[in-house]
Amino acid sequence: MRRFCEGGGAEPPAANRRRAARLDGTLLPASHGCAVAPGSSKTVRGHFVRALLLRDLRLAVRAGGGFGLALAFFLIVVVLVPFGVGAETSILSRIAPGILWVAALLAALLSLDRIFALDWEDGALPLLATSPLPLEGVALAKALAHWITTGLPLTLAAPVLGILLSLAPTATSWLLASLALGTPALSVIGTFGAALTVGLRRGSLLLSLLVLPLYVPTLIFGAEVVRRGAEGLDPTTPILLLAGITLGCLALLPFAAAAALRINLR
Amino acid sequence: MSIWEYANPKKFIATTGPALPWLFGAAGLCLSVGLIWGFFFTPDDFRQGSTVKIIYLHVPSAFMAINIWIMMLVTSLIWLIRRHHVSALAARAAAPIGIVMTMIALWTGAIWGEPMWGTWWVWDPRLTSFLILFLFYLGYVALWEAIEDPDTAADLTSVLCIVGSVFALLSRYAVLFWNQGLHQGASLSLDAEENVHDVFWYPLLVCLAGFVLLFVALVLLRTHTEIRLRRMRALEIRAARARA
Amino acid sequence: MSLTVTDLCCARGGLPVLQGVSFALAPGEALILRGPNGVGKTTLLRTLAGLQPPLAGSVEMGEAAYASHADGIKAQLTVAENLAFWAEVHGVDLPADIYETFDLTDLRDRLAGTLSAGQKRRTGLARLGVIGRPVLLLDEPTVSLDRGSVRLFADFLKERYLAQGGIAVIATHIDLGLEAPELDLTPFKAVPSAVGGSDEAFL
Amino acid sequence: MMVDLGEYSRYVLGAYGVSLLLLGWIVWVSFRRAAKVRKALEEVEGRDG
Repeated sequence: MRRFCEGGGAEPPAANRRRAARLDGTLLPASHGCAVAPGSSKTVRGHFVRALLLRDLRLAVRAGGGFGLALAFFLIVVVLVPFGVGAETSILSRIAPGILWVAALLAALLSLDRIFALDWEDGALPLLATSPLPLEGVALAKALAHWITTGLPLTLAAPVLGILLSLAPTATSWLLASLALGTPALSVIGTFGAALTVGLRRGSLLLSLLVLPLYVPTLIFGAEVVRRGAEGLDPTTPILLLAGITLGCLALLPFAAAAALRINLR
Repeated sequence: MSIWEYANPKKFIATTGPALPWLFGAAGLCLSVGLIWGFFFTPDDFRQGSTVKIIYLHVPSAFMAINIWIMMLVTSLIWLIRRHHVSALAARAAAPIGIVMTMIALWTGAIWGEPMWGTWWVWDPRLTSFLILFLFYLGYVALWEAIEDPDTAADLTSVLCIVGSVFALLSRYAVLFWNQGLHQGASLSLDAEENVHDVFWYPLLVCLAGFVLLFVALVLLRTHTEIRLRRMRALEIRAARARA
Repeated sequence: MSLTVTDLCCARGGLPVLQGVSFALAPGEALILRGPNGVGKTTLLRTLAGLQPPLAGSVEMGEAAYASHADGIKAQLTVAENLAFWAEVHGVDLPADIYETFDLTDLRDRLAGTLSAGQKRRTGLARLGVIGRPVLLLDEPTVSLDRGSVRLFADFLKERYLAQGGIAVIATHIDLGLEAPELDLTPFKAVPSAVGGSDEAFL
Repeated sequence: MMVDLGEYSRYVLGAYGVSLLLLGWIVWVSFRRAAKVRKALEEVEGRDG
């Protein structure tokens, strides 16, 4: 779907109106945002994406709350559940896998609308769109930055919170595995949702409505892995399906997110 | 005259306009015949008793709920590739009808199951996938409403529809995996050996035809409205620019 | 690599705004876009940058760098970090004398958030200097700059940029003191009955 | 002629009632909106031509 510019100068945008209509910025970008910037001194290497990722991580740390926000929310939700459900450990341990996964999902959802909002407000997005860094790379870098600031800490903190909900000890390793495999999907899907709603005024509420249904498969398989782990059953099927979904999202959704960004930048 | 000629909004209204009353008439006829036939003239099912009569609403509405989303997917693809406005507006017009059909499918599904399952709602895979489809519809309509520029809205909702369809399919099988079904087998599936008994079958087909005709009529009517709204907006912008 | 625009027609919000815009710039030349607000200066620059598709006409040019007054400088990063980031994204090395040229030497390690509007704008312009694209598309680059900084910007553009064969298209209301040709876009304003743009199908 | 629905009559009537209500509502809303927009368009066309 990406059109690479053939050498020489940047290919001029479509000559006549008919082609202009088809080549507009929806899926096929015109001359800008070419992956291979013709004539530029450096060929394309992954270092652009790394540059954006490192910058976002530095911003998250400097702005503070980058790492802590999702963790705090995760802790609060997990602590609140026993107050609502009661302290009966047998009940808690049965629902622990689901609660941990739903809390992780909501914590990831919390910080989605900040992904593109900062770059949109200070005008960095059009600059990134006209740089050699393809928008797909931008979407991937943003998803990775979101995962490192929210997905990763959640995964590492989950076992500790599992104890709060008296999660069966055999399930802890499966909890770690399922969250480690599932949270990247949450970040990439979330980045797609953020790209869709980047320009909108009250976009964050809409973002949750758009993204939550997309989280259903990951949630079902993720929680199922932990539940089977807790009951000593064999969780290979759900964990394979979970990994499959995550890999599919990582491979395809950056293109959808880039298309949405291109539309919003028009 | 190729089919793409119909993409011109004015020509689209001109050609499909006169067909509307006929479509509504045919839909009304099929619906009333089908429902009355199914309601009054079919015997009770030995197991389910008279609740089997709900089949005449549940199956067509469930059938429509899925196919309206597929229609929206096709029109979104047409819009993204051929940039024809009528197809994007038709997708926008179809979504609310899809919501109503999904609500009917959910409502009748819950009521139909109540006597047998003993509760109003049970997390049966088929009913649950309709609940998820309902959420997708809500997100789709909400995105349309949230964006002012009609072109951007059409593009973004098309991308959402495409991605949403993939995830709807994923959810369908995730839900199947998650809870072994209590739902009755596919009453209309062609391969099912024990199909719906003939006497229930014909009224069901008539009802189905009624639902399809009603949808086509409604979506045409609503697409005309969307086209007129868009024309109004274009006229007002042009007038404003001419004055400026 | 020159910049040639032939018979360009661009739209905003579904209606054509400009039509039949044609001009050519050889390396080393600049062009000032004039015209009242809303005539389509920003739309033209965004179309040239490729951020939005033209309705008709064509543009031949080298790589373009688009910059509006929102210059994408992050407040929590220092000036050095901002410039280093953009250098790495564009795959070029940070020119050593960039701080002297833009009189940012003492601001080097200050957080961009603590800079004054003028200093922030100079950092934005330094960013353009860093990425070194053959064509610069600048939308009101000297907004909120005092006279001194405007002259500094004009000097930079003349010596460090146009002299090395760069091309610049600048939309501005302020007199930059550049002896560059000016193009008033008012004659290219699309007539109300102009065709093109997505609303045309409905009118 | 009223068919005997047995003890499930509440359910069947409930299902039919709500479904026909919903169908009726979407048809009514669509017609009302179509008329309102058609009138508004004629008015705008009159003014802006």
